[in-house]
Amino acid sequence: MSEAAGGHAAGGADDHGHEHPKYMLIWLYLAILTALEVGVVYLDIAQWLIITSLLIMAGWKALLVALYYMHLKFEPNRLRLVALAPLPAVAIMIIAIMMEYV
Amino acid sequence: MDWALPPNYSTFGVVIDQLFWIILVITGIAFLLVEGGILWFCLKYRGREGAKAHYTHGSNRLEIIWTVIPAIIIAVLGAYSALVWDDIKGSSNRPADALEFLVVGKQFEWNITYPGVDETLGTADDFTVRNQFHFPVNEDITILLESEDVIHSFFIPELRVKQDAVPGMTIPVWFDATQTGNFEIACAELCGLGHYYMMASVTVHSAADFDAWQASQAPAAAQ
Amino acid sequence: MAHAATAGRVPERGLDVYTQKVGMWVFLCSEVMFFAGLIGSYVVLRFGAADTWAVPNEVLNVPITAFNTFLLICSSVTMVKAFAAAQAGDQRGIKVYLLGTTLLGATFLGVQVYEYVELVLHQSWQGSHGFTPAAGLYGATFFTMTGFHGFHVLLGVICLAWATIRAWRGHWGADNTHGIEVLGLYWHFVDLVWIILFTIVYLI
Amino acid sequence: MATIVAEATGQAILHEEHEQSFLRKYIFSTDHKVIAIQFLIYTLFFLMIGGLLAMLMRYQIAWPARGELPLGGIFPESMVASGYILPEFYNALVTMHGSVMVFLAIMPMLVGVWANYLIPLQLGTHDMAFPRLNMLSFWAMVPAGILTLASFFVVGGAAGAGWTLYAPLSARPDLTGVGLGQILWLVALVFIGLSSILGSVNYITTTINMRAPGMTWMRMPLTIWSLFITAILALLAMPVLSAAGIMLIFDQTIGTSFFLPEGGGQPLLWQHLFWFFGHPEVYILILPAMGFTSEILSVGSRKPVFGYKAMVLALVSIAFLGFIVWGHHMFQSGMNPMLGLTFTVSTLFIAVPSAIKTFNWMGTMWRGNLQLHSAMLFAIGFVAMFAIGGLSGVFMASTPVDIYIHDTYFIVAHIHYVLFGGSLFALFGAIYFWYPKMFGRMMNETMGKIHFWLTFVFFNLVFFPMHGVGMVGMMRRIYDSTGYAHLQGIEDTNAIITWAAFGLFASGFLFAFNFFWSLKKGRKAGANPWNATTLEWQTPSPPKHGNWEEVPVVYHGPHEYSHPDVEDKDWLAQNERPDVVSPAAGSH
Repeated sequence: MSEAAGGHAAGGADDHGHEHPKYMLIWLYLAILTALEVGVVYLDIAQWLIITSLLIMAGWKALLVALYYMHLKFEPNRLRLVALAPLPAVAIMIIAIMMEYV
Repeated sequence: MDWALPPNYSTFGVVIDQLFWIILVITGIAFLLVEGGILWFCLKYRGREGAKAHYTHGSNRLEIIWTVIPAIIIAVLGAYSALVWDDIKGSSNRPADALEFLVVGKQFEWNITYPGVDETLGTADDFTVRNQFHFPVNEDITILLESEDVIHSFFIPELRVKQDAVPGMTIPVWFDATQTGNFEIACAELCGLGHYYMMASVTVHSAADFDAWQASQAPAAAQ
Repeated sequence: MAHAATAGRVPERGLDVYTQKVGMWVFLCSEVMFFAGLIGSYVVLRFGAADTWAVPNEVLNVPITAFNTFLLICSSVTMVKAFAAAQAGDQRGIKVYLLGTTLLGATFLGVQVYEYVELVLHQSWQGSHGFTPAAGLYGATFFTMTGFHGFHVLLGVICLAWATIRAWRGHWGADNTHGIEVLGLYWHFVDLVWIILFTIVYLI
Repeated sequence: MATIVAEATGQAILHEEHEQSFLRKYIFSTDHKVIAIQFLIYTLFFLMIGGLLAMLMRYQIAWPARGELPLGGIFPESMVASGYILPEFYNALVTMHGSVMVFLAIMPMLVGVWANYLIPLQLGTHDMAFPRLNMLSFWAMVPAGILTLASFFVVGGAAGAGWTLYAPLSARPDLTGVGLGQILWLVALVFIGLSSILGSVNYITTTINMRAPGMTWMRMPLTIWSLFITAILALLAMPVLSAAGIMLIFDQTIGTSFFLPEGGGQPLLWQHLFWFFGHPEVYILILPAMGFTSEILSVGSRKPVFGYKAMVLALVSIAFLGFIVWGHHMFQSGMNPMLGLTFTVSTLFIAVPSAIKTFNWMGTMWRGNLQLHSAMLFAIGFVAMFAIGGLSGVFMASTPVDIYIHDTYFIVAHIHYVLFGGSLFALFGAIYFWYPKMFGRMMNETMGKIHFWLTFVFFNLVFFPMHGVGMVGMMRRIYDSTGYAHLQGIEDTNAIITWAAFGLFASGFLFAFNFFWSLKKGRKAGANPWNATTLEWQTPSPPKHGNWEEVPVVYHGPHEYSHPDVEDKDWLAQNERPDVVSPAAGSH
């Protein structure tokens, strides 16, 4: 209980009692996705297909970084909630402004 | 000063004013309820030596009552407002055969381009007059609102018309005046040093008078 | 009723996550909104001028930026490695990986400066010489977004350099990993933003 | 006073009683209480500056052709020429009155002062999560203030494009005559954003992670709830303003054209970004005031807050709705009318949580034992005035009516009923209420009551007639209304408003006098002069560095007044152990 006041008790060590995520594997994943992204641009396919695949790959990479490097995969839901809090606001802002073009 | 909206001269103004008074009645009742309640409580429950307040953490029934009742009123008001709004501004309700004018705001004047006798903009007989807006009564009028420099706002109080003029955009505004008369266009959006004198005269003519006025202007403008 | 009867309850313990980490995540929320403002404006402006928008790889140097992206990804992995080393109490690992991250970040900045200089001095834009922030919406959005990202990298590199110096003084260890983890969160966030910027600015 | 048994807390706070230098103790202090007092002095100063700007503006509105500005000679020729306020200075007054009041007075006073002061004390912790960031959040405000004041004296004068900074007017010096002044204000805005974000990170983290043992979410005082929600709003909204402000600076300085149509930019984008920030900002400016009011009403009525959970839910839903209603500032801006439809509905629904809060405040007073001291009077005044401001908002939310009243004095009346009658009334209440905790002495009650009645009467004389002026159709921000046919006959009303405004400004000095006089001469307060239950009152006034000898343990909800099982007094402190104080309460 006193930990709540001190704020120092919930140590990093026991937060990460799990096995280490395969950091190098994620790195490889990210590098390959980046190469693919650059490659897709030079493909001779429909523009919308290029854009969609690029956005998917970018989202995928961002998710990998957030989940593994930023450890969100191993954090309690309470902290994930903090991390996700701004996303609805972002979505609302962009969607509403884009409605000017509808 | 009269505590009143200026006299209304347009078709849209009727519903707008009506809505204004409806809201005034609703909010007036709420106002009396709240302010009266506060005053009454202040007098009735004034602290007295040795008195003890009533211990309560609230009442769920009351919470529900004063959530649901405002919500219903608001929903009805919102739905009605939305309908009226769509009627006035919705692009699908833009009158098809309206007489069109081009109004361009710039620091600090309104330039009105008239369609001329052929009643279409963009033809040779168009002419532009500075700070004078003439149009016929009882006819659908559409103005295409533009701005050359900064944001202005096209405001004719008696016609209940207000629309920002945004540089880079052409915004259609339509209305229908119900009586002839002389009014003013005011700029309602801060647009610089001369914002306060950015005004133009508005003259609503009978159809015949408007044709006569336009005919008198056209030759002058053609030269 | 919030009252004496509940007195025996075990008190709440916050998030069960140490305060600095919570603070960093909260701060990152505001960073998300900052970049959302920039990226959102970019998307809107680009939609408004879709027909005049330049094709990125005709103006920008995509290969060198792809290399730069790769550097940033590498710096992210060295950053987590530094954290893992700290958890394991591996002093040499902490030093090597923190120094590596710092250097990779600094190299990224160097490449970005080179890119800017090339663009401003040598790239042609709509017939005139030099691609600057004043070069239409394209130049304005490009320099604003990548510039603010670069500014964040710069702040990160400064903090990393400080953390590296501390590593040489033996500051970090199995009992002192919080600073590295929190700095890492920031650094990965900067990486994450770049992943998005690289895609929407250079590729699409 | 129940002191807490050591084993219950397990941790005593280290007391750093060693001597600190004057500089560390009062200037570059990391103690949240000192920072709060620094903010208080800073914001009271800017409140006065903002008021002064308003007085000059009111003089011009009432007597546009008269000239003869009293003491007009002390202004440079570029502002006041032979007794006449010049249009460029008038625009600067309009702009900077709004900007200073919103960003340098009300917002930092609500958040900088009270979040700093109350969050650690009411949550039972020794300081903020990040004391040094906290100090930085104050010192980031200092350059903002200096730049703002300096901008009046540069070539072209202070910013003149309105506090909403609508582009392209704000982006093109050739169209306003204001060059450097506009840039200085935008840079100040970026500093304010930085301060606000650093502050918010602190407030949120502290509230989430550093509550005293037993301080569950549903035992937090409503002040904390409101400040917490406010911090979330600021955290998510301020960065958007910073981003937009920086783009606007670039438009002015390095030739970009984000908001300039000549270069392909979009003026409406500025409005969307500004109001995406601006509407949450409106709630940043009112939610803490609601929290203070709930707190003071509960203490002053000697009753628990009526409908605590409903109050919390209402706060949360206002905050959520706050992010989806910004378009109602733009109904007449030329945005897609379909967006207008959605924003109408979401906007009107904000009336629901506002109504819930108002009725619950009345419920709190109902069958209470009202102690009508100055703080309580201001809190009651808040409810009364906020109700008017809330109700007049319904007119604007209804889009068709908004066509007519948009950009008229009706809006000016509305915003002042919310920001002055609302926020500032609650702030005065909060100062009267927590002053004894801050400085260990009470403010003078007689002066306080006179201050309340003067403020109340003059406030209503100033802003209620503005509804009428707005109905007649007087546009905002006009230098001279006498040239318009439809505005004939409002001169007398405008003069009355201006005289009342002078009275309102003058009554502020009574408050200032009381504030400083009571520092030395006020009655000694003791730890808990109001017999209040929340934690800050359970430690000496003013609290020492570190706040507590031992961290308190919380056993009760925040507003336990007049509990039937407590015999000898009408309050039950949050940290009173039930077995020590009242055995009967335990079995309840």
